Amino acid sequence: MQKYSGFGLFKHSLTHHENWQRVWRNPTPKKKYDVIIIGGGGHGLATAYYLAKEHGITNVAVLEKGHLGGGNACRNTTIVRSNYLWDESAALYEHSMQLWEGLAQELNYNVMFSQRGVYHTCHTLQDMRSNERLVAANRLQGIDNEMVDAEQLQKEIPTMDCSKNARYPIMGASVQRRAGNARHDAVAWGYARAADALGVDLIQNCEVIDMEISDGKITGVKTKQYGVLKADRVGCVVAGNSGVLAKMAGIELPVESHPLQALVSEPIKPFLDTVVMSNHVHGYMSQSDKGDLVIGAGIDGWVGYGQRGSYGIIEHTIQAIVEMFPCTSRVRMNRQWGGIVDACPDASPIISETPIKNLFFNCGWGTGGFKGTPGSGNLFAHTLADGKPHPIAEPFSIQRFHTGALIDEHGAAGVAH
Amino acid sequence: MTQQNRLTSGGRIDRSTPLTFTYNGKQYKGFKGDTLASAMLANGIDVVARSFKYSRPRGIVACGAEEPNAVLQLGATEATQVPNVRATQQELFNGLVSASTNGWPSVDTDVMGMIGKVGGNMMPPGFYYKTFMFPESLWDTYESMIRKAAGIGRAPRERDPDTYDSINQHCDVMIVGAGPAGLAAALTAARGGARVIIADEQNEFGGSLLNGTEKLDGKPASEWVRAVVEELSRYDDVLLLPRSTVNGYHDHNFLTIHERCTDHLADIAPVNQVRQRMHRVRAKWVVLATGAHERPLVYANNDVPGCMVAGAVSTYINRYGVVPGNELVVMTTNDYGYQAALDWADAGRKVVAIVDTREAAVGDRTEAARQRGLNIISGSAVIEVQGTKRVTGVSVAGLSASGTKVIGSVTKLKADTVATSGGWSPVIHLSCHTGSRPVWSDSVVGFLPGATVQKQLTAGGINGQYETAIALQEGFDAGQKALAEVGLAAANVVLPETEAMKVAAPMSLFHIPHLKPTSQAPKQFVDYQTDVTAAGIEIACREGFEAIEHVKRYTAMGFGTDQGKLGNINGMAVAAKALNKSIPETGTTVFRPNYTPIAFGAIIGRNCGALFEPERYTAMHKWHVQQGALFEDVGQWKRPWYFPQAGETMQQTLNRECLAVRNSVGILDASTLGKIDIQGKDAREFLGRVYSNAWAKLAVGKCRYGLMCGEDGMVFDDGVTACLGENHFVMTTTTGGAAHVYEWLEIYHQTEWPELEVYFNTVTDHWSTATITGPNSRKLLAELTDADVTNDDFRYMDWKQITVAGVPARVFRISFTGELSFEINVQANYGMHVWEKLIEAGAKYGLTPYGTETMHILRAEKGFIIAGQDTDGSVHPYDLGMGWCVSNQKPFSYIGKRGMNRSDCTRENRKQLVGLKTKDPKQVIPEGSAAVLDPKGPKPLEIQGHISSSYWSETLGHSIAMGFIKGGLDKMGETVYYPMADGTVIEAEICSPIFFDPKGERQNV
Amino acid sequence: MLHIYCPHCAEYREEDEFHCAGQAHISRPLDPEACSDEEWGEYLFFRKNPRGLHHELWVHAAGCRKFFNMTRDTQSYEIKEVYKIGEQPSVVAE
Amino acid sequence: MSDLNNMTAAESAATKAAIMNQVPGSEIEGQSPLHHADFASLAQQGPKTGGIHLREHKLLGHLTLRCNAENAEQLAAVERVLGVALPLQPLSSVESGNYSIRWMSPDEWLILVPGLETFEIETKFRDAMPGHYSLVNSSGGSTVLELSGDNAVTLLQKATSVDLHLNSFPVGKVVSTLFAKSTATIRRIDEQRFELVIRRSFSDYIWLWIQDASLEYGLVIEA
Repeated sequence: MQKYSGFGLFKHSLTHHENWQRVWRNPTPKKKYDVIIIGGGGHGLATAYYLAKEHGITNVAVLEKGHLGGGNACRNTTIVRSNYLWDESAALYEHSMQLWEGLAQELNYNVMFSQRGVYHTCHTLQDMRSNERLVAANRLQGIDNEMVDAEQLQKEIPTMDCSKNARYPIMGASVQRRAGNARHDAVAWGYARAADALGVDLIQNCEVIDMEISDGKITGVKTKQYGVLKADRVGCVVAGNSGVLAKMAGIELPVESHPLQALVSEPIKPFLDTVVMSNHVHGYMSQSDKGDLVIGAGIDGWVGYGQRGSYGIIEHTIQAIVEMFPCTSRVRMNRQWGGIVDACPDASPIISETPIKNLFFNCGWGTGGFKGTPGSGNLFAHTLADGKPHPIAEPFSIQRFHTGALIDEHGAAGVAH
Repeated sequence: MTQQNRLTSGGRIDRSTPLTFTYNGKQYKGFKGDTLASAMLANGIDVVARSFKYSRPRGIVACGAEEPNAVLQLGATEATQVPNVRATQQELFNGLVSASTNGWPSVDTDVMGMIGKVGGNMMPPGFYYKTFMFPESLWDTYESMIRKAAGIGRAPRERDPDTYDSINQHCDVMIVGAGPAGLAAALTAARGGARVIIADEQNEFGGSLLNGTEKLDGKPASEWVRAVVEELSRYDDVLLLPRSTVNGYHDHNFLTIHERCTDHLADIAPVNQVRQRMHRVRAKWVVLATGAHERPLVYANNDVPGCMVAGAVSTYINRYGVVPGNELVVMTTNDYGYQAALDWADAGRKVVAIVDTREAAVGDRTEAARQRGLNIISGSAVIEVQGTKRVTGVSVAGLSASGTKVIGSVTKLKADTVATSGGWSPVIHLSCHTGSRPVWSDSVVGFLPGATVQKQLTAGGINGQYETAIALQEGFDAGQKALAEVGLAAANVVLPETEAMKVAAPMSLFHIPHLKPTSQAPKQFVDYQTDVTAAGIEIACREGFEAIEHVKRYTAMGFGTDQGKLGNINGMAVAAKALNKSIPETGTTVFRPNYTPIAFGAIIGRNCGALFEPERYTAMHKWHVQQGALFEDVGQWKRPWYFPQAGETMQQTLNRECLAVRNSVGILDASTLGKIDIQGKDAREFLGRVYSNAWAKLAVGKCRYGLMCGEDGMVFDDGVTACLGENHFVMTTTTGGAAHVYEWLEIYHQTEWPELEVYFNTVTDHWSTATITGPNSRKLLAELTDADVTNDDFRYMDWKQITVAGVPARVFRISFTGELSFEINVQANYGMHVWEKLIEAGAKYGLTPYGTETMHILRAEKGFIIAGQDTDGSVHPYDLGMGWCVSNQKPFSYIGKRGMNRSDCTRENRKQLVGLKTKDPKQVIPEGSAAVLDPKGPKPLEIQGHISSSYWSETLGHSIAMGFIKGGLDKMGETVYYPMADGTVIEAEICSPIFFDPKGERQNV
Repeated sequence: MLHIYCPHCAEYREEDEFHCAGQAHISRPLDPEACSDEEWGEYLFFRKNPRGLHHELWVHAAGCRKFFNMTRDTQSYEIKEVYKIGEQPSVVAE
Repeated sequence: MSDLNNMTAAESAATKAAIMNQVPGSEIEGQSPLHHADFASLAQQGPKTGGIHLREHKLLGHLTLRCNAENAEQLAAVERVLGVALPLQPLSSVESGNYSIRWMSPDEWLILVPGLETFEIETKFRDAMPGHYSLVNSSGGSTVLELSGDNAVTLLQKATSVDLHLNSFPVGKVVSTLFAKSTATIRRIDEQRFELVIRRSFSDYIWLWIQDASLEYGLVIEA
């Protein structure tokens, strides 16, 4: 793999950048793989990378029906944090967080992981209680998270209205300072480039239309473009389309796919140096390095695969932003878009075996998928390699919806992110 | 400086109304009817921005929404600052203050420009992915540098002084764009009697008809426009919206129109007027008549100020009476480019040459140019521009027939303006918003609207039809179609005569070759605002970013505030060439809302500040305010939190309020609790199904507490329900849960058990509830009623209909404090009266008003839970130690029964609610604290549970807490530890949550 | 924004007057006690979640407060029909 | 379950238990939800001209009736009590003397009567109505605003997404819908005149909203 560096840039500038290596090959698929991963998004590509790197399994194909990282990977608002409530999820997201740290160097691709801190503002006593609870739990889980009062908050985020005269005055906030955001495209591309370099076949424009299942065991998948591709194990990591693939396998999932919208303002000079979320007034915002205010909107209450949501959601979200940041009233909204999130009833993901032998699902990340990318890929790689879930992934099996052992993170998941 | 580029006559500006404006601290003059851009050009201002990556000087290139460069900071005061205003869309007003955004010390002399020149070559697309990685620790520094350099304008630091509005509209036909096609459609639909809305982003209707010299019915086109607008404004059911951009086209024909009401008057709206208004339109049919944007050509140094699109040059001359230069070179791939040269010549300035990339094209416009003796150079192109802050000359060379190679020698021409036309891109943005994918047309050389499920019609330029005659006809047809679709008769409209123009075939050419390969030629810009060059796109393709989405994201093409209106198609063409594909093979380009940016304020309208969300008040709210209560937000309600007296700390207030209740009597406004009136002979059965406990035997006149669970067995609400009559109950819910509980009851009744005869009605607002509680509450009540309220006649958990302070009331003898209590419910219109009488009569007992905080302490002393605080959706009644509130004898499997018997719900070691007593009685465990068995163990420590409620109990003289502990109910007396943030550990003993009056004697007296 | 015809009010209203209550035609098992944990879990959590035609339960929350069913294409968002509780859809996925 | 049409009056009699005359003697002044806004003084001191006119009809009797529109006996009973039949068409209303009835839902109607007649009418209903029904006095829970003036329609367009064009919203039509961020039951009483039934706890918000949205047109308070 060609090494990237400032010096490299200089060197290539002398030859007018005509000799950069391809970031990944465009291979034609083999007839048989050890592992086929359906879905070339961040999670799928990360899974492939860790399969090759940590398990030496390189006879792997990632099948992507469109282009790499073209789904939620390039539609999300890029927040990364690990301050979740329950021990199970805290372990999961912290595992991910630790992989985020140093990821750019590991992949030799600048994913721009920016640990600028993530604040959850509290607007009611109930808000305060649940954040105090979260902070206390995280402390024992070894995850950094602390409370700051309104006064301190005003100092740390000057553009936010922390005064008493707001409709829901901000009483304080919890902040995870190690948290932050990253450059979403770069994560997908970085993993893709690294996986490709380790020999993984990344097959774009390759749509899975059926699964080869006989006596409860999967042996391969049927694709629109290349017919049947055989595999010992198949992992589905297709976010919003999980339901569609589950249908091919003849199973139902405790998952519903909803539109999730986001929007950006026009690029402006530095206005917000961190990430702010409010579960109470339902809005959250950060500022991209390009200068756009990146704002996450809510989820529509109905199933939707159109990558479009309702305008009302946009209105409510911007109301919340202006309520917290009155100075944004004359800032202008540039663009909005939508993704498809597959949400579980307990707002926690599924990393699990299925009733079909050798078929595994990694889905239900709801609004938390981006931050989970490295951890999800890493654990799912273990699961695919060993044929059984990694200990951290175990609690996230589909079984929990039968036994009732849910991991209810609605509190921590709060608004969409 | 005088307006040296202003013509003495012509244009639609009002020379009798001169206006003064400021740009970068310097004053200039313009006229009413100018845009900021036209006024700047009139004053010969060349450089309006510095490019974001290379800091190259940039000038105005276009005249409308597609302008990528002239993006300025507006605002005379701090509070009225507006970032990123497109000068081509901002009408000039007197006193307008504008400034360029980048460039230091100034946009004209910018040191970054040097860095851009030197470092530019080290900044290929995506360079930031390849560097800034070492050392890891420095990324924060790199990032803050990048952030400072990026961004265009700045947000104000003060609150917005203006108000905004949003309004809902309905119509039969929504027409987007008031050019020839739009006006014809509107006229037709209006005459046919349809409800019509027609919106156009410009200050007056007419679109392209106002930019040219065209004649309709032998008269200037503007006269036909005036007549049509005049007729349209006579119809009651026609809404004309100039200065209004249709920004979003959403599902089911929902559109948003952004109307700029006062932006053309001043940078702050006149008193009582709104600055901007959003129209939320629901249209039966939509006619998109959005026209097309002219494409500039991609050639070396094509970003030097003075390089413009040809149509814009004509527009500035014809509409604003401004000639943006002296010596013009036109480069075109089609006939329309010639018009700029003709207009330029008419304006009396020098046309150096018309460079046509085609060989010997013959159309009416080309011939007109020949007859005028203009210098036409065919089969050639401008391959490079000279100059830095203004064009000084061009290099012209012959092209191969395919337009891919330079052939023959290079001629240099002196010129200060280059107008290029690479053809037109239909404005299909809105049609994409609802998910329809555009389709490429080789004949149009552009994308056309794709198939859609919306009730949508298109007319004119958006269909690639640029001749007025056809645009008018298509508009007319769309109008008639819409009339027919909404069931109205066809309208009688005669379209005006046009001058038929013969048009020669355009050449499909986007990227002008250079003598050197693209990677080595001077920069050929595709997307000006994001500094994306043809070479950059080639690099992206070479690196394997082959899907057009990849190319766009890797290079940032189309991610500017103009969203690639000028550049996207050219970029796709460059990529297609690099990949040896056709343009459609590289993919399509999909546009998303907004068409142009909208102020946040306009999107939220009035829903901010005091109107951000309703504040719900009880009938006694005003009294609480007068008493200086502090309020707690519970849902949308404002509830008194506590009633501090002068000099009291919060804790002192709470202590006083608590003791008053325990020793004498206190009063609480409990009106916010949800109340649902339930009638019908199956009401009782229904209660038995939605509550976990039994209701069959509850007698008339009695009350009972109930727990409500979901089908998963988890508690989500609780409250007391009273039996008012054999078939009549009133249920109370938590304040926050009222709406949910009501919908819960209705969904089960309507979808599962419609056969049950029962009706539910919300009566929360109808009743005011004053709760008097404490040993003296009976005495107090007795003073205000003739009814017998003694313990023999009015038992605990009874309710009575009596008169209190002269007002008929339902009084419930229930208690949330453990004290003798009466909840006095009266019709809310009389709530304040009864409250004030109670306060009056209570004085002698030291009646003390208290708020939610004291209520929470008092109930916690009794171990009563608060749903939502002591429950979190993961606990069932047994976890709460409330098995007594579950009846498994009920024949019907009530909601929650099966759920709470799932294997995980019946396992050992579930978290259970217990009391917690700190070893140090003075220590209050912070709510939310997590319990562990061994605080010294290694992290992560296994969490045993958390504190859900914790207070100082003045009554008991020690702290009290309720919380969850794994298997807690079997661990009475055991010790758990709560590690604090400061490293200290609070030690507590597990105990019963009932700290006060465990036998419950006080409420029974 | 969906434009929804309320079968009870007999006219179109904006989406914000309604709530979607999820997949339609999921009836509560008549004898919950007879359900295995697995069956109860399916009833509680597992959903069709189709891309294409979907039958949903909606309530006209800010209007007549009546529940009704809707058949909607989850890809194009077209509403194919609305029908009252107890009625069966006439448009169904093939 | 039992046939709605032959439940004896005795069977439904038990429901009488809970009804009561909730209105005290005239010596006690009732306070409508907007009492403290003091429309009386605003009417005197405030502007006399403007595009929006607002008046509160306070302390009326609000009765919510829920019964079966297919039950002829119930329909007949209502007509006996009120002297006018229930409007059965969705979104329709009827008026007769001091009584007016609004269709709220296929099995729900809102009846407005003079405040002091409320209990009498309730009692009449309890005597007359057969079968399964519910009658709830909600007089304290809501109030009535009358909004009129040249800009009344425009103002309402800002609060509700319902189409107010006369062709689709004729005089007499009534809708329950969102009003800004609250709810209201809106009835057209003539071309430029609307009646809004709003909830008590939201009335301050709605009052504030109307004042804000009227700024463009001028607000005249009537009393």
